[in-house]
Amino acid sequence: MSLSAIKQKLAEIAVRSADAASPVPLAVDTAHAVRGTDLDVTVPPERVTDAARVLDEAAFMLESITGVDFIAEGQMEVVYDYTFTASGERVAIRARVPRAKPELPTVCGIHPGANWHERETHDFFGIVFTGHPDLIPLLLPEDADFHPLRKDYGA
Amino acid sequence: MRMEFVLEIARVVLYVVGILAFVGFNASYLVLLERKGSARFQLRHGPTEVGPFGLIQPVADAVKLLCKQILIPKNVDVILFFMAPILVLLPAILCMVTIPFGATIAARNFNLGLLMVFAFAAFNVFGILIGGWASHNKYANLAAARVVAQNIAYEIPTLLIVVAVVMVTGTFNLQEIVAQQAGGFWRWNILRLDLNPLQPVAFLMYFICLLAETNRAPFDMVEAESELVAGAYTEYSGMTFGVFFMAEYTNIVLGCCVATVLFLGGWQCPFGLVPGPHWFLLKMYALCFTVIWVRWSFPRVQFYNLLNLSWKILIPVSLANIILTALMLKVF
Amino acid sequence: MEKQVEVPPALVQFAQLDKVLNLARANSLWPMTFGLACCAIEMMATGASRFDMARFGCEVFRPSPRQCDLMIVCGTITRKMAPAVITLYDQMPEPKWVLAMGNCAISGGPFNFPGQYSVVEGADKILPVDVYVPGCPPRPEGLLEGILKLEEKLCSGWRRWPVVET
Amino acid sequence: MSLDVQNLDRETFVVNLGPQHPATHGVLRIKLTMDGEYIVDAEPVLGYIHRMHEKMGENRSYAKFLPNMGRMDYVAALFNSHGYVAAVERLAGITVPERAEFIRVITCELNRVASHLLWLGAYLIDLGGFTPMLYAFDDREMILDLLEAVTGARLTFCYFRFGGVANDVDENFVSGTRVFVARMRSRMPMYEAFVSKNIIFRKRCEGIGVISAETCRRYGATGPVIRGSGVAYDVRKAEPYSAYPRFQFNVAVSDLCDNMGRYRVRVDEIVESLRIIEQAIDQLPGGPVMAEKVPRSLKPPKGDCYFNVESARGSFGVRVVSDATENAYRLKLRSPCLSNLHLFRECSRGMLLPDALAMLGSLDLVIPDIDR
Repeated sequence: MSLSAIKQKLAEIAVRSADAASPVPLAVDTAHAVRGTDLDVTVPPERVTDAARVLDEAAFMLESITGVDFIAEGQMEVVYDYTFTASGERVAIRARVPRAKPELPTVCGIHPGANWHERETHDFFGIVFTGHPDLIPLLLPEDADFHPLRKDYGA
Repeated sequence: MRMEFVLEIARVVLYVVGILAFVGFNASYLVLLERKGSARFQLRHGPTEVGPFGLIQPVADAVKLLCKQILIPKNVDVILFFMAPILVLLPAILCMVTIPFGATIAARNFNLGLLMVFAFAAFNVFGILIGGWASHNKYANLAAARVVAQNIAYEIPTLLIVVAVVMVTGTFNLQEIVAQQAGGFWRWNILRLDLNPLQPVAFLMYFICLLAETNRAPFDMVEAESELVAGAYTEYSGMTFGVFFMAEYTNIVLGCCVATVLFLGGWQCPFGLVPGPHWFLLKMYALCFTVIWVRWSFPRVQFYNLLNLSWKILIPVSLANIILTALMLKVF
Repeated sequence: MEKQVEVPPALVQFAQLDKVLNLARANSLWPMTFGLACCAIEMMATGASRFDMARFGCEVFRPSPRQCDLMIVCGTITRKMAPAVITLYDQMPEPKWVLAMGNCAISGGPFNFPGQYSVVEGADKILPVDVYVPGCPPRPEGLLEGILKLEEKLCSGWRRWPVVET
Repeated sequence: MSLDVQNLDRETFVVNLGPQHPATHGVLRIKLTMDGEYIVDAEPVLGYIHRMHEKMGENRSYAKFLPNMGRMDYVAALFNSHGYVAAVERLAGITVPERAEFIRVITCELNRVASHLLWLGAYLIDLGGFTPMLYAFDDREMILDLLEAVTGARLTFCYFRFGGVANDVDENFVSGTRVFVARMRSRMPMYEAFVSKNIIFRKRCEGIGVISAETCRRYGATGPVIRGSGVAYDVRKAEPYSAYPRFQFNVAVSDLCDNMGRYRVRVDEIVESLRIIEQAIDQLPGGPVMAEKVPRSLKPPKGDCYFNVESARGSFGVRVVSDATENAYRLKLRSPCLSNLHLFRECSRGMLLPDALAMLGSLDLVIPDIDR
């Protein structure tokens, strides 16, 4: 599957811009040399599994999952980094969840490798991946009840 | 009568002390040889600072081990736990009784000497099994189970090879076996191709079995450092571990002694000149060095390949060796 | 923390024997095969050909704590790891020594900052440390010097090699 | 030799392998459920050396975080530095002088050789052979001498700066590197004879620890693990960075998929690295080694970017999120070892303990890199 075909599929899933006049999907072609990714798509949190399925079918590899805590906006962002091993194209999938209730579905069922990345993101940010088979601390002690990379940790 | 009795007592005491000293010396200085030797194989120097050339190193180690606390972990079967090291070391020392170091130097010259050596040597495995079991440690249990399977597998080819040799020599008496090999190195059993053309192969197989029976690398399933931590010895501390250490080296020495007697002409000189104990020790230590050499050259074999080697190669070949020997004896 | 074990004082003081014993112990320090982090690589390098710890008789790395005399804490102790480190120390038979190798084992090193949530700030918070070897990581020469220092400590002042003048 | 773990009706027992175990190279703990010596389930438990690198990336300035990168994957420290420095440079739009890029490539490739040599030694220890490690370390010391002369450290290098490298290399380094390349080439046949042709080594590697290319993709395994499974994925070729496009080199691939495949990849990679080093030394241009006008306190513009490099263990990725202050807003370090270890649980099912540990060793794990 070519990158443009993937882009088309992801654009269907992506979040539409708030601009009512011309609702364009937020799928951005980014220059690899500038941003490190070829495609940067923001999707609604409940649809990350759809995006993951598209990329899995295109034989992309999930490299990492990470969170970013945008405390000023009251949101957390989950970033999925994909790469294509045959030609080195990169796709980043983003999903924004509210800080008050950071929940989104797991992609473990599609990429078994997402298991630890999601556990790690849960460790650091407290983002809950619903449907995850075993969401216990990975890097923090077994009884950890804090999320150190939240911007309000320790404050 | 009285005089003979006193002499006999003196002889016994002399030999007991002698054998114990020999065992102790070997256990400590073979360790040093191993450490120095391995260092030389590995572009290092090995112990040099403790005494001249590190010669006092074994003394320091022995004294340290003797004064180390002996921990008895929880849930350990104490009696078996302490019996195990003794059970490993004692049979090896007992076997030394019948080894002929020279024409007149042998504590006891049994007619069934060879049989006795192998009967006692088989005890080795009990000690390790008991130790591994009593330790109440999963690694130790696994190692003990491995060792039993390994030793049973290698006991068979060892004995089959020895039987072939005994068919040639016609005696179990170690002293007589050595005496038969007098005259020069072409008279040694390893080169008696007229009696059995497979003799060098038999020696090689005996050597492999020796490595396996003494649990030396590449067959060191009992310790298997990178798999089972310290294997059956995991829970042993201080001198209990030291005794296992001693037993390992005593068993090596014993195995090399038997190999020397059976195949390399014991105390006979290779050229028929001045036979004596120096030749015996020379050959024996050369074999010991080879054992050490092998250890530092090879990785560890997998457990199932170890058993495959025994059941699928060594046992059939040693059986063929027996048959061939029998045929040769019958035909010629 | 482990329980403090009361060691009863000896009935008879064998002062000379004690000296001999300590000399033997100092010359046969068997460390544990126990790597925590970066410093473990330098510990391996110390055992390797160029630096060769074996010269001092302390190359016998035993994997089981039961057979060790010396615990080289080479790396950062995290709060998750601390109970395991204490267990390992308790499993070693007396007499035993601890050598803190590297800044992490001394104070938490670079990972000791306000608000940190994971690192034990120094091995001496949980273990009785005998010798500290600073560095991040210490060079193999540093570890060797640490071992010589430990020997010096054991033999009440006797030292194998003079301190190098700088 | 394997066991059908799906239809197991026998009693099993649990063994805790680690956190202190000779085969786990540090403080990895594996909860093994075993049936005799067969592994029914192997669950790695991580976090025993979690050192808060990502937290530290957020609460100190970009430059002050640089030393941390040497302490993450300390066996191949320069790659992590490279990934981080290049990510920040990409975000801040800093162009690195040509000479600095060349020096980065040379030092990185030297570090790769050192890392693979260390792996070779450690792997043979896993298999029970002690001596090759000493030979590997002997060669590794030569690399460390070279790198020490330019970076000032033996292990946890902190050499790269935003916009270049800390100090220039001199004639001694160039000639020393040439000598080393020649020597290492002459040593390779020895390793082949000593290790690759050893029958016991081959028995322990061939057909043991098979990992399919699809498993690698599903778990995100990269580096020699995926290349040992027949996929020629190398970041240096897939997303060329630094000065790598200038050099002729092959991606070492093996389609054996087993321990031997991964071993072959690493050994071939040493040879390829030597080739790159040689070319880079020959073509080393003059000029400065630091970009001009790199501000002392770097404040990249708001935004985020991703950069990944081919570390000795696989694709090491850095995602920097900046809010235009002195500190990064978020710093994600994508460690190759985490994904490489992740497939261990699935692949080790039904294997024998020694074989599973042989496979674990062949993944080349550095635990602080996993736990970060």
